[in-house]
Formats: sequence, C-alpha cells, structure tokens
Amino acid sequence: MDSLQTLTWSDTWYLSPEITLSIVAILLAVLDLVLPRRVSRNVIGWFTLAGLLAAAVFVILLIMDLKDSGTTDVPQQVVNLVGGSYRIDDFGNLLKLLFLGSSAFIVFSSLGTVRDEDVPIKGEFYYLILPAVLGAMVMSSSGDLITLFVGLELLSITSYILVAARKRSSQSSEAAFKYVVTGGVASAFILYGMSFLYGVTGSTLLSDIYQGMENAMLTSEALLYVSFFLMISGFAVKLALAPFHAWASDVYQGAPTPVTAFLAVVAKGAAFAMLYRIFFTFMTQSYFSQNNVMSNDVFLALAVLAAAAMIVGTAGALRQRNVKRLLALSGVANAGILLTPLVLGLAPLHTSLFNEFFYYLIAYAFMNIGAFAVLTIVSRDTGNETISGFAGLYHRAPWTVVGMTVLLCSLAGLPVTGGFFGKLFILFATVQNKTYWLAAILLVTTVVSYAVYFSFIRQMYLRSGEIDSGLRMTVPATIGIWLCVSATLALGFFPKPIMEWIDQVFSWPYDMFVS
Amino acid sequence: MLDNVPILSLITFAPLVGALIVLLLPSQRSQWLRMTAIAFTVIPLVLTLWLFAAYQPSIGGAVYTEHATWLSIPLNKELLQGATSSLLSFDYHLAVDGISMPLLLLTSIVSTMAALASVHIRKRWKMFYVLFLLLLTGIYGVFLSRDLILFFIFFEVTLIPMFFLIGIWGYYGREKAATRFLIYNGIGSAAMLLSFLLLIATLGFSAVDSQAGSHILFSGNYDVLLANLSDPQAMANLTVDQVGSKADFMLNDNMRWGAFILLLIAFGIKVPIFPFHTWMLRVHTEAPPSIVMIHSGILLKMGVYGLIRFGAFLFPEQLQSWSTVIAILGVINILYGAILACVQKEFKLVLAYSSISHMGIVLLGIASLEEVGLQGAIYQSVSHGLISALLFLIVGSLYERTNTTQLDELGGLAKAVPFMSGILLVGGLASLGLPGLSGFVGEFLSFLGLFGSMKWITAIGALGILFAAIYVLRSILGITYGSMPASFANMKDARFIEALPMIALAALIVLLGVYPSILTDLMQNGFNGLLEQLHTRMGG
Amino acid sequence: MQHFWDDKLSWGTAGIFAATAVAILAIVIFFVTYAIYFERKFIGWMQFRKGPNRVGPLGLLQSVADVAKLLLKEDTIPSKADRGLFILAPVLAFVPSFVVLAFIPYSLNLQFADLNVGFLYYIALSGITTIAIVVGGWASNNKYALLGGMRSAAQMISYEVPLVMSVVGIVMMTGSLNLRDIVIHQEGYFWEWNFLPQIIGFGVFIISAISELNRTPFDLPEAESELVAGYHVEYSGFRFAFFMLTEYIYVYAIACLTTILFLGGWNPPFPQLDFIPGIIWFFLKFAFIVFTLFWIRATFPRLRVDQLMGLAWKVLLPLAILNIFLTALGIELIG
Amino acid sequence: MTMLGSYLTLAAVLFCVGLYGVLTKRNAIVVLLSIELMLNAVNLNLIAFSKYGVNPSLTGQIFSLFTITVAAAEAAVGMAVLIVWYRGRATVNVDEFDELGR
Amino acid sequence: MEKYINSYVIVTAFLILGILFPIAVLWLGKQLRPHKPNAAKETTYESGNDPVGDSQIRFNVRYYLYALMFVVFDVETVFLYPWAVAYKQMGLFALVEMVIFAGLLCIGLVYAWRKKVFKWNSI
Repeated sequence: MDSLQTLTWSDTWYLSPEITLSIVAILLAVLDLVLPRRVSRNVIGWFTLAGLLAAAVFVILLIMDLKDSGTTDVPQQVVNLVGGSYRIDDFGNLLKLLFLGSSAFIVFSSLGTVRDEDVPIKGEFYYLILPAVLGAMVMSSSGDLITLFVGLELLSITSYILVAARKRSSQSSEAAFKYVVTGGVASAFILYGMSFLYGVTGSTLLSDIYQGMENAMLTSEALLYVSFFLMISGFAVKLALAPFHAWASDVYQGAPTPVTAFLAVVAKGAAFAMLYRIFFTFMTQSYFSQNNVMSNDVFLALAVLAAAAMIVGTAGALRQRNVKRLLALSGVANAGILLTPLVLGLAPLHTSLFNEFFYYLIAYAFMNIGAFAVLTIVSRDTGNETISGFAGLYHRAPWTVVGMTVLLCSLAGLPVTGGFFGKLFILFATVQNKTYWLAAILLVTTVVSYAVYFSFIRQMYLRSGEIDSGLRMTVPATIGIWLCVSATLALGFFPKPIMEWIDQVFSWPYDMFVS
Repeated sequence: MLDNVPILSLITFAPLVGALIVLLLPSQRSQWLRMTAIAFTVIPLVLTLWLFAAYQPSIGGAVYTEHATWLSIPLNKELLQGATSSLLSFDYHLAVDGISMPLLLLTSIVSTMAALASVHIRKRWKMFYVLFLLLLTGIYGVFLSRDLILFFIFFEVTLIPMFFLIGIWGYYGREKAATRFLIYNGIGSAAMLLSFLLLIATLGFSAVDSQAGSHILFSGNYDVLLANLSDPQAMANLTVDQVGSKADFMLNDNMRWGAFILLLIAFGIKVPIFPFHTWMLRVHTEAPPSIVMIHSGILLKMGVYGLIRFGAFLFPEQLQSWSTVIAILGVINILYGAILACVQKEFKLVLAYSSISHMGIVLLGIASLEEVGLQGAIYQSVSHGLISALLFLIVGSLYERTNTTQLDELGGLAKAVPFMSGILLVGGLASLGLPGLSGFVGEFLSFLGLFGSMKWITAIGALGILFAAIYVLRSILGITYGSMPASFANMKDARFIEALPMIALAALIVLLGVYPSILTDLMQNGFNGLLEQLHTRMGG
Repeated sequence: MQHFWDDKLSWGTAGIFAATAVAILAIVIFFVTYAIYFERKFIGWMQFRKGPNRVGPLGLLQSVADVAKLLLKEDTIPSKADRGLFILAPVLAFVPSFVVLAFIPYSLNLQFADLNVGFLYYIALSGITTIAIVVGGWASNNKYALLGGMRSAAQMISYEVPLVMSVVGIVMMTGSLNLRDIVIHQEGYFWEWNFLPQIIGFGVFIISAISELNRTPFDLPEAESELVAGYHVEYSGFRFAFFMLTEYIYVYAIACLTTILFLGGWNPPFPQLDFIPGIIWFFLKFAFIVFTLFWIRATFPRLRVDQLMGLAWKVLLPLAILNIFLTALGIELIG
Repeated sequence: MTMLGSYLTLAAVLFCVGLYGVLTKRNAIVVLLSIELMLNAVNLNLIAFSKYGVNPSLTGQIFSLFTITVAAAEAAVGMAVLIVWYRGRATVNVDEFDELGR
Repeated sequence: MEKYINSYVIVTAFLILGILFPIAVLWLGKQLRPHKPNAAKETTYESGNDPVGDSQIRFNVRYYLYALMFVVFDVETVFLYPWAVAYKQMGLFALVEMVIFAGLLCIGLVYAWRKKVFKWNSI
C-alpha cells in the first residue's frame, strides 16, 4: 500500500446511493424502536420503498453524470474511490439499478401481503432489506477483494436473518440455519481462494492483481488454479449451481415468499456481479498473455457448472410439487443460463457478453418477482404452497392468471416475452462462439422446462379447484404483478431500446476491465 | 391497384385483430363470438383468394414482398479486433411464392371451415375463439415469413394456443395429449432454433461500413442467407480485418450437416416422420374436431413447408446425399401408417395413421428433389389437408350424434344420415387416391418424381396405396353400411352450418382432382431457382 | 533486562529468559501467599477482628499452612465428571494468567517482553480463562457448578466489553498500544497521569476490572447462598488451589495494569521526586490498588444478578463509548 | 518459502478439518464451530501471505481483521437462528433438520 | 527484529513454565496426598442430598444472548484499537468515521435494550 487514501467530501456524491440506503436503514431501525407497538409496521415498509427509490434515482443521476463527463478519447469516466478499492462505473451502476428496482418491486408487492402472525418482526423485515441491497451494491462496484468480501457478507448475513423472519415457523429457522451453514462454507471457500490470489499476486486490489497475474502465472500457476477453483466452488454455492444447489430449495421453501424472491433475484445477481468482476479481470490477463490455457480451463469449468445447473435444475423441477421449491430449481436452471454469457469468455466477436447477460437478468428479475408475487397471494389465500393450490385459478381470478401465464411463458422462454429474447441472445452468442454442446443443453433443458411451467398452466386452466370464491388480492400486489407482466411483455416486444440503452451505457474496456 | 396495401400483413394479422375484438365482446354471447370469429377467418380467405387471382407465377411473389428492419440489436461494441460493433438484425420480411401460395390457400380455406365447424364447442367460447384466431395468426405468419427469427416466433406462437385448445376442449385424455404436443414440438422448435442460429451466425453475415465505423451485421433474413449460400465469394471478400479470423464465420461442411440434421429433426417431428409420430396420434384422438381439422389439415404441413423451404433450399447437397435415407423414411411412414391403420378399432386412429401414411408420400416427393416430385409433395400436402379436414369434420359431427368413434359401435349410417355418409365416402375415396379426386394427383406426382431415381423404393412405397384401399374401405364401409344400432334411428342429418363446410371441402377435393393445374401452375416457377442452384452447385 | 532484547537469540539469552520467568513465578507465588494473608488481615481489621494470627508470628505463615493443607488433601473427582476436562480446567485457567505477566513493565529498565499489542495481549489471554471456567463448571457435571460457570462466563464477557473500551481513550491519547509508551507518555506531575483526563475511563476500568476478577461486590458466580460455591464446587486439593491462584494472579495483573495505564507506572507524582527509583513508585501504586481492592471487598454488599448484568451493558458500556468521543473531541479541541 | 509452505499446509489441514466437521458432525453448534475453523484457516493463510507472500504487505492482516469480524457476525447470526429453532424443537441435532422438502 | 523475536521467546518461556508448573505441582501433590476413594466421596455434591436428575439442565437462553452481544461488541472493538492508535495522525475525518461507527454500535445497543435482551429473569 502506498499512501493511505481516505474518502473525501466530494466523493460522497459518487457514493450517494449507498449513503442513502445506509442512512435510511439506520433511521428506520431507530424509528422501529421508538414507534409504539400498535402502529402498523407497514409505515416502515413504505419508507423502505422510498429509500430504495431515492437510491435508484441517485444511481440514474450517476449514470448520466458519468456519461456527460466522458470525453471523446475516454467515452466514459470511471471513478476510482479510496485508491481503487471502490469503483463507480456503469457495470456497477446498471446492476445497482437492477438490484434497487427489484427490491423496490419486492417490497412494494409485499406491502399488505406479509402478515403479522407470519412475520412478527415486520419492522426489521422491511428495513433489513436495505443493508442487504447495500451489500449487493457494494459487491457490484468494488475493486478490491476485501470490499467484495464485505459486501458479500453484508448481503449474506442480512439474508440469513430475513430467511428466519418467520419466527414462529420452525421451517423458517431450519431454512435459515441451512442457509447459514451453506453460506458460511461458501464464504469460506471464496475467501480461501481469495487468500491464495492475494498470496501469489501480493495485493487485494483487483487492478494490482491484474498486473500481478502475468508474473503469478509463471511462478505459481498451481496456486492460481487452486485459488480459482476454490472461488468457483464458493460462487457455485452462492449461485446455487448444480451440484451445489441442494440448499436452495430448502431455503426458498422456508423463507417468507418476498425474501425468496429477493434471494432469487438480488442475491443471485450480486453473486454474478462478483463473478464477473473477478473472473473477467483475471481471465482477460490470461487471455491476452498468450497463455490462455488457464482462462480456457477456468471457463470450461464454469461451463460445465452452467450445464449441470441447467440439467439438474430442470430435471429436479419436473418432479417437484411445492411451488417454492420448484421455482428454486428453476432458479438453478436459470443461474446456469445466466452463467452462460460469462463462460463464453472472450472471442473475436465477443468481448464481454455483459449485454446479453444483463438483458436476461432484467427479464429474469421481472418474471421471478412477478411469479413470486402471484405465489404469495395464492398461497396466502389457499394456505397451500403446492402446485395444486393453483388448481382452477382461472375461474377465480382470470386476469391474474393471464398475467401469470405471461410470466410463465417468459420463464419457459416462449415468445414474445423478455425471457424469449434473453435466451435467444444468449443462445446466439453460444452458437456464434461454437459452443454447440452448451447451446444444445440450453435448448433441451428449455424444452423440458415447458413441462414444468405448463404444469402450472394446466392446473390453472384445465383443473377445477375446491374454492369458487374470487381470489383475495391486495392492491400493491396487483399493481406489482401487472407491472412485472407489462415489463416482461415490453422486454419481449421492444428488446431493441433496452439493448441499445445497455450498449450505450456500458462499455466493457472501461467498465469491466479493471486495469 | 393494391400495390401499396400491405396485403400479407393484413392476412397475417387480421385474425389477431379478430382475437382482440372477440376479447372485448361479452363472454356469454356465443353467437356473436362465433360470428366475429368466422368473419375474421373470412377476411384472410378473401384476401388470399384475391392474392391467388392476382398472383403471376412467372413473376413470382416479388410484388407482394413486405420488408422492413424490425430489430437490429447491438450486441457488442469495442470488439477485440477490427470492426467496432456487431449487430443482430431481425427483419420483418413477409413474402409469397409458389411454395407458400398453395399452403396459404389451404390455410385460409380450412381455417374458415374449422371456424364454421366449431359449433360443437360447448364451453368457454370466448377463450376458444381468441386462441383459435391467435393460432391462425401463427400459421399465416409461418407460411409467409422470410426471416428465420420471425418464422421461429410464429412457429412458437402456434404452440401455445394449440396447447390450450387441446387441453381445455379436448376429450378425456386431453391433458396428456396437450403436454405431449408441447414437449415434442418444443424439442422440434429447439432443434430448429439451434439450426437457425447457426445459420445466422455463419451465413447471415454481412459487413456494413458507416461513418461510425464498420459494423458486423448478423441477419436472419432468408434472402440474405440464400444469397450468401449461393455466392460464397461474397463472404470471402470480407477482409480478415473486418471479421477477425475468417474461419470463424464460414459455414463449413460439418456445420452444414449439423444444421441440416437439426432441421430434419425439427420439421420431421412436425410432419411427423416415423419415430417421432406418437404425439400426433394423441392429438388426433383427443383434440376437439375443429382443432384436429386445423392440426391435421394445416399444422402438419408446416413441417413439410419447413423441410422444403429450409431443408431443400438451403441444403440441397445434403438433402441429395441423404435422399435415399429420406425416401426410406418416407416408405416406412407409408407402410407403417397404412398397416397400422388397417387394424385400428377407432375411426380417429384410422385417420391418424392414414395421415402418417400420407405424409410418407410427401417425404418421397421431397426426397426426389425433382420438380415433379416437389410439386407432388406440395400438392399432396394441400390435398391431404383438405381431405383430412373433411374427414375430421364428419367425425366430429358423428361423434356429436353417436358419442362414439369406435368402429364396431358404428354402422348403417347411410340409412340414418345419408348426406353425411355420402360426403364421408367422398373423403374416404379421395384419401385412398381414387383418380378424379385430389389425393390421386398428389400421390401420382410424388411417386412419379421419385421413380426416376429410386425405382425399387418407389415401388415398395406404392404398396401403401393397396393398404390404403383396405383401411379406408374397411372403416368407411363399416360405418356407412352394415347393421345400424337402434339408438341411431332418430339421428338428424347435418345442419346447414355443418353441411356448408362439408360441401365446400368436398367440392374442392373434386376440383383439385379434375383440374390440378390450378395449383401446379402456381408452383411452376417455385422450384426453378432451387433446382438451378442445385445443378450449378453439384456441377461446380 | 532491556539490553538482552537486542541481543541475537542464543541458548544463553533463552536461558536467561527462562530464569526470569522462574523468578517471576516465585515472586507471584510469594505475592499470592501474602495477598491472601493481608486480605484476611485487612478485612479482619476493618471488621474489628484480628484476622489470622496463630500460625507463625502475626499469623504470617497462615497461607503457607493453607497451601500445605491443599497439597496434602485427598483429591476426589466425582464419578460422573468428565475426567479429562475436569483435570484440564484448572491448568487451562492458570496458564494464561501466568503468561499475561510476561509483558508488564515495572520500571523503565525492568520489563520482560515488550509487545506492541500491549493491552490487547492481556485481553486475548484473559479470555482463555473464561473458557477454563466454563469447562470446569461443565466437566464437574454438577448443576451448581454448571450454573456458576455459566454465570461467571456471562459476567466476564459482559464486563470485558466496557473494560476493553475504557482503555481506548488512553490509546488515543498516547497513539500507541505499547505499555511502555503509555507510561512514558504520562511523565510529569500526577495530574497529568491518565486517571484525571480519563476519569470516566478510569472509573469504568476499575469497576469492570473488579467484576472481571469475580470479586465482591461482583462475586455472584460463587455466591455461597445460591450456588454453594460456583464453578469450583467439585474441586478440592491443589486443583482448587489453582483456581484460587489464578484469581490472585489476575489481581496482581490488574493492579499492575491499572498502575501502568492510569497511574503513571513508575513515574513519580512530581518530577522532582525522580531520585527515588521508579520501581518503588510502581510498587507503592500497585500496593495502593491491591489495598483498594481489599477495601472494596470488605465494605460493599453483593449485587443482584440482574443489576450486575444491567450495570455492564446499560451503564458502563455507554459510558465507555462516551469516553471515546469525549477523548476524541478533547484531542480535536485541545490538541 | 519453506516457512510459507508449512503455514499453508497447516491452513489447508485446518480448512479440511473444518470442512470435514461441517459435513459429518451431528451437533449444530459443532457445525458452526467447524465453519469458524475454516474461516480461521483462511486467516492463517492471509497472514502467512502477508509476511511471506510475493509482495509482503499489511493488506493480508487487514483482510484477516475483516474476516474475523465477519466470521463473528456470521456465528452470531447462526447461533441466533439456532436458538430460535431450539425453542421449537429442543434439540441441536442436525439430523432433525428435516421438516423442509417433505 | 531481535527485540521482536526475543519478546516472544520470553512469552514462550512463560508459557512453558506456566504449563510445567501445574504439572509438577499436581504430580507432587499426587505423591504426597492420600488416595482412598469410595462411592460416597465420588457422588456429585448437592449440599449433602443425593443428586437429583442430571446436570444437563436447560438453562436460560439469556446466556446465549449475552454471548451474542459479547461477540458483536468485542469484535467491533477490534476496529476501535487500530483507529485509536492512528487517531492523532488522521484528524477530523477519522473522528467522523468513528462517530458513524460507534453510532451504529450505540444503535445496536439501544436495539438490544429495547428488545429486552438485558432484562435478566430467573437463574
């Protein structure tokens, strides 16, 4: 370390989203303590929502600010804070926007559907989402292993608590304990890998590691391999990639449904952000330095994981009757798909494939949040989390069912939805990269997943349920569901503006390439 | 006169508009709903007929091409080498030619008839008609679109309505049939997508230079693909600097074979070719009659269309070197379908197996790669579409009255419902290929096409006609004559709304049988390009 | 001692170090023996009794006799006890207490190990004793012992937090954790010693320290009336003696630490008095602290358990945090 | 370098012992302890590298400080969750974590 | 450097002595003291009564809560010390930083207080 660099007051502008979230979280914690017991904690939910939205506004302003500050030589500026250990760049900003937006959706839809008897600590339930998102944001924009790790743990630890929020349900605490154990082991693996990386390159700063990689590849290649493979196994657990996915179904089932949605979208997205940051930085070094054996090996390992996730997730989902477990397994498969753009790595026509990844992540976020919102309502109404709870739903709530159908089609990757184009782009890249086996697996699992998602549709349209009265909806949930449905459709009908926007904002040599 | 009217888009999207209108109507008024739906199947029918009348085979369908850039999606910028960005471009490209025109006609006619025949739908009318019209949009789109991705999307659009139409309004085993349908066709479309993407990534490739720098464009436009295929020189002209390593973007021989086999699987499932046929039996037996009309009459032809459009036109060499294989598959289809049709106890299964058998004949036509054979394939498709639509229409009407389709429970209908029995007989005879009816022409042309190159195979295939006579006569005569169960005594013959499509379809069958050049003229120039290309490529 | 620090390590120096360790052990055992004696004497005097006066002149050999008695007493281990842990616990308690003594500077020229981590070394090692106490309570397989052990642990960890935090102020003022530096920083008149500027920290430190030592008024873990004798109820003979020894060694260590951290170590109260050797000043201050501890024991009543825990978290910890801020502000304002 | 090797070996052994504990132990608290062991193995690694690594620096020690904190927080949450669970089931045997997925 | 190593050599010497001393004394005690065990001597002591039940009683969950509180606060102090050492060199920014940090600690404390963690009941 050269001289100690600290934050300055002018840096606070670049950190405004993070600062907003922290302040709101703290204020809400205090508010929750001083608010009399009889006041409904939904107030805190609304404030949480406001905090998330405010932070999102700051992120948008930052994106614009970064764009404006660019010059012709350097199209976009990247702000390095605290000696490069925190980076404000568009890679981070885009993901932050997604995290904030998804969390806002989740919080909004859960207002009114989360019940006091189910989640006694409603105040905490809401405001703990803020530090979790903060952790995800830190993960997506840090340029230092330590910061990455702190972000990861901030997210993980708050998630453990959120999973256990159904205090009276032993299922919830069981899920949380399993999550703690697997999460802890995964953290240990990641950390162990990081320690080797630090050891052979002599720094925790990503940019310094990038510089040190070349030498390290010559002197201690074995340790580098050890490092990367340890990290891969750790991330595989965090992302619930097969064969490290067993925890996901248990945790998703036990957690309160909004938290499940949060885990499925934000936690997963954040892990991907970290994966991108670490692996892209280092693999480019390997790729460029004539010695691309290592990058090939690492990407191959990731590709195998992605394939395994797709296969195992889909096959598991086929036999699953519990909807949350089913969606967990579908999340496993989707994690495989989301990993695909990353594993394709670098090729003449493919620089980062971040665009494809991010597009699918957006689609994935909307369809999952929407599906979980519907599930919350249905399971709350029927007291049944199995797939048969959806039986005859068409007769009870035709419009909601139509919305759900759109979401399911998107999950299945049928046109014309966001999921379709997301998969199409990724698939195209896979084919272009000549990774046909992965493309084939992606396609086959997609087809098999039709059976999974259409089993919902079968229940909803073709079966008759036991209850005839209308489904009790809550206003925020309804709005949330329909926003998700419209977004899914919009992504399907107008993929171009979104892709163009991503392309415009994101520029991989500056935003991804930490050197 | 109507040059500026986007007639192809109108045909494609008129049913979609209809679906939206139906959606707005009150759900209890079954009459309104049905009339609207029929009206919106008639619109494309009228437009198609007009198109048919105005179509000049010598020019081809160029006049009616609609082409616009739909999406051009930036994938990457700041490439490692050379060009500054790559774009994935999808075109909105609709066109007709001699191959799609007959199938377009078939679609418009059969769909109107099916709409008329959907009187037997007893529940959830609104949803039924919405899905029905949505399905039609998909089918028209498939036959008209000339962009791979657009084609794929329309292809998929047919899947979802079909799933519901089978699953909600079908018979006892409907759910299983619907899922089966979805999975099999899903696998088909997956294979198709993979193959399409392979083509886009290699052939659909062009470099565009603009002020902002050079871009690489990956297009799914069929014409671009065809041009790049037939003129590899154009591809070779791209400099290494523009594309990175050139070898990465050439369609080499292995890739060709891969893409071709994938296409074969994709459309083979739809046709269906022998080992992939089980799903189709279930759909035939479980789906509601008007939907089976569409399915058997049109949807199976999407497979044929795809095989010709993508299999034959893009990969003639591959097709030619596999023509024996395909011909053998065709023969297996013919014999397998025909023999099994002979032993079925259920009338719908007889028809289903006969469909397999007939599609085998289509395969023979394709395998020939001769103009006659290909014409025969298309002709047979149209003819079989009409025939099976007619037969299933009658089956539906009969089922409504008798509540059975078991052969041994039916009998003596000629006495009870003479009109319907008569029409049934016409359909049956057409199906077994009686000269003077449409079935004969298609079969004849197909066999003729293949006979030149593969005599023995053709001869074995022709045996199928023998079996056809057996199963058609056995079943149809069994139904119309023989002892009549007492319960059939008070049966009413066809209502007007049922009789209308029956007569229309029967008339068309006869018309095509006696005046085949209506269609063959249309197709006159359709295959010229293909065959020329084939010859030059094989020669060169 | 100091000149050995810079010598190259050899068997000779190592031998010297070992010898000093033995010397310290002897001194400490001597201290403990007479601390117990004086404790009983002082308390006796304060309560108008005579205290030990039979064995030897003025009862000076009383503690020696006690030790001999413990050494000769039959040692029973309950049949239900976890034998291994039962034997381990007193040793585990004693070892860190002794190792702690290695780093205490008695005067400018008399210090054994000079560790930069300073006070943290004490905290780290004394934490192990907590474990030993729980282990002892658990291994006895006795309800009272277990409860005593748990209580003791709860109390010790609770008071460790304010104890640790109360020293932060001093570290801020000194800019070092090294005990030598802290003492050197306090050179000057006695009002420049840390106990005045850090009066809050001093108070918190003393209270927490007494509690850490499990001494009256915080000796709940061994409250005879409730828990018979706490975690060491099953111990007898010299195993018991080791627990006692540990406690008194900690008294010694805490007294030394208080002297060093707050009372200026070996510095004379007025610089003019520096002709008297530092070790004398150190000893005087040390004796004063030890005496205060006995004094408190003799005069204060025992707290209730809820008051005890409340005191640590609700009073001492906020005070300690407040102290940190006040110190920070003070440094900002005064410099 | 030999010094480094022995530290790394020790760390690897500790890590494996921890992992073994997580995978085989039946007592939930022991499982949590095993995770701590794994994290401490990492600390050992970091500190060894901070002294004997390519570019000796304090960073590794700072990293391990963060690790310690995080490990503590994780253990605290783990214990808290376990307590909540224990209230309902009165056991800490991981074999009885079987309510989900039925 | 020598000073650094020597310091720890001293600590090691203390450690070894600290271990040897109990072993020696306990060994000595064993040679000197009588050893006549019987069942009564070896029963668990419960004020003279026969022991009732097991000692593996369910004790109060409070102990765990205190343990958790301890873990949290004790580890936070790990950060306080480096800060305190460097405080004078870092100036006002460090103060602000620490106000935030300690403020969070205080909130944690208040939280626990409000949630009645510090309320001790029974045993």
